[in-house]
Amino acid sequence: MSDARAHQLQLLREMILIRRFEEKCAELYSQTKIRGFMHLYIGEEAVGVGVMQALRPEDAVVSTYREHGHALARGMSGGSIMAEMFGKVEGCSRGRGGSMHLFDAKTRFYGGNAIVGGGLPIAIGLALADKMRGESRVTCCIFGDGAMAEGEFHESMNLAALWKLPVLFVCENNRYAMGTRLDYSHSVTDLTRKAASYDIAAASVDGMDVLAVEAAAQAACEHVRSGKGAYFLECQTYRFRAHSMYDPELYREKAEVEEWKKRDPIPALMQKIEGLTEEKIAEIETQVAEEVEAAIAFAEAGTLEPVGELTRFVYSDRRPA
Amino acid sequence: MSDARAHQLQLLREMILIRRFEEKCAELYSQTKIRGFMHLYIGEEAVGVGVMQALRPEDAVVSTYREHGHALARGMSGGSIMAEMFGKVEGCSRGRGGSMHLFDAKTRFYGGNAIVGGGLPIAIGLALADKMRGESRVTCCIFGDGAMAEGEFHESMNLAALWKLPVLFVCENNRYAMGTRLDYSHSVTDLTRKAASYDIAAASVDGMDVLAVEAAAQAACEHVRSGKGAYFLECQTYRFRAHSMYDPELYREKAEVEEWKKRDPIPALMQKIEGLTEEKIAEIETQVAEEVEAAIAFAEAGTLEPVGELTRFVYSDRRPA
Amino acid sequence: MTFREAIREAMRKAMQADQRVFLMGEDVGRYGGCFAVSKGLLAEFGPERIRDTPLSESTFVGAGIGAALGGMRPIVEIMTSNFSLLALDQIMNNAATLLHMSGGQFNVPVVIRMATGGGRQLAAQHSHSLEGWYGHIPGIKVLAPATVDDAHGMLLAALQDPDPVLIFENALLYNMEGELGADAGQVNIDRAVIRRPGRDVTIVSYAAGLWKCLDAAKQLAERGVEAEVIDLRSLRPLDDATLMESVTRTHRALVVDEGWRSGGISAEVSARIMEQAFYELDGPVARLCGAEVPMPYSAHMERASLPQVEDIVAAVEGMRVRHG
Amino acid sequence: MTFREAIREAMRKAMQADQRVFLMGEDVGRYGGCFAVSKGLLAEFGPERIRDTPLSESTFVGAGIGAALGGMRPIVEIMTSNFSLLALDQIMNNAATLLHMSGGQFNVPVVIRMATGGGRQLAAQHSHSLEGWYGHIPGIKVLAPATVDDAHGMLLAALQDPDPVLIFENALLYNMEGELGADAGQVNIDRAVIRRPGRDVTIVSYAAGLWKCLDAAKQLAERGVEAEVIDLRSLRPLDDATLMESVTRTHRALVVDEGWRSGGISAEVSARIMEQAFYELDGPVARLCGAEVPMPYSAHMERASLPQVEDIVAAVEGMRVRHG
Ligand SMILES: Cc1ncc(C[n+]2csc(CCOP(=O)(O)OP(=O)(O)O)c2C)c(N)n1
Ligand SMILES: Cc1ncc(C[n+]2csc(CCOP(=O)(O)OP(=O)(O)O)c2C)c(N)n1
Ligand SMILES: [Mg+2]
Ligand SMILES: [Mg+2]
Repeated sequence: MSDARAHQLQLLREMILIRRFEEKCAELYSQTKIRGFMHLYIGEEAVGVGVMQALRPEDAVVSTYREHGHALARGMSGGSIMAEMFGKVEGCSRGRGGSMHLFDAKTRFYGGNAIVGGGLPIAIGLALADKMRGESRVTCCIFGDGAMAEGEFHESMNLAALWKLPVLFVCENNRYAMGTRLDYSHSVTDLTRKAASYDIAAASVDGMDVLAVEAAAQAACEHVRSGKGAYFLECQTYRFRAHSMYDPELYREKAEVEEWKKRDPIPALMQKIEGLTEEKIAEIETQVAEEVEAAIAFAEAGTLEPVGELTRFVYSDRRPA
Repeated sequence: MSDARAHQLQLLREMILIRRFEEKCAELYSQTKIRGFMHLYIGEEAVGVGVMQALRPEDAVVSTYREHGHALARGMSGGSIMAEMFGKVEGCSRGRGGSMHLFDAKTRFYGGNAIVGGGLPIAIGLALADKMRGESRVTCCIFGDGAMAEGEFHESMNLAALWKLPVLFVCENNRYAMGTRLDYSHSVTDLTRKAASYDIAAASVDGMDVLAVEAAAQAACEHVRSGKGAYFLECQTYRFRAHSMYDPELYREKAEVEEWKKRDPIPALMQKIEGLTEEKIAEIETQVAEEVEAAIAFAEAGTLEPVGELTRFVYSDRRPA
Repeated sequence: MTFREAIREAMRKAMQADQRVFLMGEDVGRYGGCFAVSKGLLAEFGPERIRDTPLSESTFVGAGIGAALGGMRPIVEIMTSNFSLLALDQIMNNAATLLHMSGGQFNVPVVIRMATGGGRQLAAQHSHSLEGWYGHIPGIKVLAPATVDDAHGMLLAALQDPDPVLIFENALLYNMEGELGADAGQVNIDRAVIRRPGRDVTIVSYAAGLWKCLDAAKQLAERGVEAEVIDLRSLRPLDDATLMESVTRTHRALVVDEGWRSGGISAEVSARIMEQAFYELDGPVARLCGAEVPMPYSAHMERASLPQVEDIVAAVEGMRVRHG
Repeated sequence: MTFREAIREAMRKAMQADQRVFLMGEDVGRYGGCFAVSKGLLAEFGPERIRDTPLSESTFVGAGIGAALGGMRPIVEIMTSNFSLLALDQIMNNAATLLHMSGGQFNVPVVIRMATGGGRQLAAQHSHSLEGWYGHIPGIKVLAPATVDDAHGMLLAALQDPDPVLIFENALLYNMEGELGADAGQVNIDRAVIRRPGRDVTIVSYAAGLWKCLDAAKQLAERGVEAEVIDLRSLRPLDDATLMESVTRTHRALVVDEGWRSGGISAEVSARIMEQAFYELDGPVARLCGAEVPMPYSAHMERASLPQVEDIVAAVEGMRVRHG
């Protein structure tokens, strides 16, 4: 098997993992195992999986509340994510964050941020730290089309450009901010034009094509690592599900959703993988199903954080030496 | 005397009034008659005077803390402004605002806003009110180059464009935000490019040439009044004085200031006015000096707001019917 | 009628009666409102008056202030009180100051509504009860309805107010059912209200916390302690008279607030009782507040972060209130 | 050495000792700092470590948080506390929550300094004392130095702290002269300090207000009233022990705060004394605070808005403190 094909199979596996994982999440939400706000990534898997390929272990990720896919693709364990959503202390945030606040120091996954736009300045700071210390790491900051209307987007883009910071801005343009269609959010809907107004290099890519996203992200990371400053990557995508579990989807036509589903990134990739057999797919599905079940089992078996720890970590346990 | 020439003389008179008024302000500041933060407009008079020509009485102005010139050019009385800076109840804000917070309902002068960028959303709202009621009024929002880095600039431009609001954005690009030079504030220093990224019509004009500013502002207002939406006018100018009365001006070279002083808008206009005699100039200077003296006398004669009124207007005196 | 419907009904009435009234905020229109409060209003009033805004809290709140200056009567909706921090500059530096610093020239009749509070497992960026904290700011009024009647009538009153009014809607109350009289109109927003009379101890609360206090009062009554329960309703200004009158009768007080304790509204209520009714007190005013933590997601930890009925009962018992 | 120089000296020492420390904010470099605190540091440390930022409070504060997460020890300067409202989302929703909501994984060792306070005729958008209000927020520490020693030592201590620390510098103090020992280092930031011992009444204050209290205490002493004056120093956390120990001796307390009264730090101090020392009190804890108004510009009105020495004296006398 060629390396390229093996890699494609790996991408497929990662996308299917996210898909199945989240389908289960939806079920578990109905069963009230998961609570709070939960935002599914289904339909957008190619973006997270494609982008993460371009990152190295030492890079950092700053994500949103729609981050299960990013976390999985970044290599966080499904168990720690599921346990988090179950509110168990074995969760990646000790059960304190839930679906919107996945954190992981090991993979430098800085959340799980639920204030739209609020992660951008954090990413600026992480990149600034790297730049000041001469590290050639990338900070990958992911946000939605809606976030780009917030003032912090403007301020952060300007600062990244002004200080030539090693940030990869990834906009997941899924055409809606909750129920607000792109053209009700932005007077200019070609989002790369916004990047241009800061002299930040930019590209737009088909976010339903994982290979295209990966290639674009690789090129973007190369730009950033070579010291040329920030890069803005728009990934045109679509969410197949509701905004969150509470959304009656009054704002879009079923037909539009169906149209986009035809571009589902998973079958799209399947068609591109040479000689992909039904058996191979079934094998992946089986592995993934096992992994998801294992994650759920891990979460079920998890324990609750002792109530006595409620105030722990409001401040650090101790001051460092 | 031709109408055009009479008008030019009027512009000259207004600019000289601002200049002399503020020179006195500086003196009065040294004498501690005026206190707090005070920001002089000297060098930038052509912008305020030129822009205000294009406004009608029913239009609105939202300005900054560097607004003496705007207020005078808008037709507010020098006495009410000076009394304000003296902290007298006869001042345009009852002595409560001082130099940074001139207000005047009669001329629809909505401050005197001292949070950089904070006036932009207010202007959006005023324009929205007009648009919703079908008024064909313009809201003129004035701010500096530094303000354009704030998030509210981005949000406000987007909203103005999205909702086609009748706002005239006037950027006084005097090349510095306090001590921060334009290219330390913005990754892209051609500020009209920012307007373009919202599809807002824009122009840049020589802010040292009052006739050019006036013409540009007229064209801009025509655009806005004709229902085409917002307009962004950059006026390239320079402040001859320090940022405020506390500024040691460490951040710029004397030579740069001198270079710009050669473009002083007042002599520049004088040279353009046909057959302008020394006598005419002296006449204007005398009139202006009298007006400034009268303003000071008014302020000196003013009284202090009774301390018992301190909490008055925290809330309205009464609820309306 | 639910609390949610009562707010919607008030908006509808206000928009029918006054062309100057309109609603603006994220997803108030096409989405139907993030908590469905404005559902249906777009169809009735159209997109000019039910305005979806881009994500830009500072500017659409500021635009509300500007529109109010321009003669409109905007209702601005912020999805959740945590997000209102993005607009706090506009609220404190503009809305709250303009009338005073313009020497009385420019009043700002804007109404800003937002959801608030914990109890829905939304964690540390969607759950805080910041309403008491907003009560610190002179120049604004801060309302916190607990009943269907108040949800409706306070909004109508706020729209008649010449000054900026913030209304905090505890999201746990949206589904609460209640009666709304056919002739229901605006309510008095100056006064606190005694929701349950009692002679032994005064329990002071508001919004969602009020209902826990009323439950606790029932349990206490079974044990022979008659608690008077006061609903503050307005967190700024506070109605001192009602509070002091009650404490003068009961000689004991407990303040229950889901917000953080330090420097919260509970501190202010306690300090005022100290100042105005010290010699009436038989013991110190007690406070039962939200734990001073970013709100955790997990159900048991969130529950532990908020005052519960049993905590209220225990707190009153801990005060050694003399029985009957 | 002035208060201003002491802060500068602390920044200099910290930057010399630790490569991770840097300063970032509007006009901290080329301009020399809006209040000249950082004057000269650009020449010494260069523009990489003395970073002028564009006007964008939310993002440069957030960048400070991010840089702290990334292993640096940033000092972020906000020109004036009123402007900090633009960054409050980053402060409350990010800096204050990250450690807790990440389950202890990510601490945020950022120091945020800002000027605060009235008394300079800067009017309603530059004069408020918001430090007490910030004390409401769990997850941050809030310091308010009153002395040259504390201006210097608190900053050094804050830079050693693993959690976000906000330091409010009352701008009236910048020119104050004081001694700084050659060996001066970081100071304890956990404790309040008795700045003047006395047996008759406890006056609690901090920062600029402290000096007025000390003046008032002198005048009171001439009239036979020995006031104990406590400098809170840290507004979050509060040092209850020092407060209660004092009140237990004096049986009377007055809190003096230049910030707004309702829901300010004065309310919290009063409420805590109520809770922890009620039975020690001979009379109610009194508060003397800034008037609840947007700060007016004119000198006489601004003066009337702030507690003055004579007001403090009068307040203590109004408490009928028993002499001797
Ligand atoms: C500051 C802020 N305002 C509003 C919200 C509520 N909200 C959550 S997600 C969302 C839409 C964001 O849209 P977009 O950035 O396009 O991301 P998407 O959800 O489409 O992935 C909104 C309005 C929030 N979390 N934070
Ligand atoms: C939000 C905010 N941040 C900082 C300041 C302090 N400040 C006052 S004016 C100014 C510079 C503004 O520059 P610019 O917008 O170019 O206007 P100019 O003063 O040059 O006319 C700064 C930093 C402020 N008033 N408000
Ligand atoms: Mg989107
Ligand atoms: Mg400028």
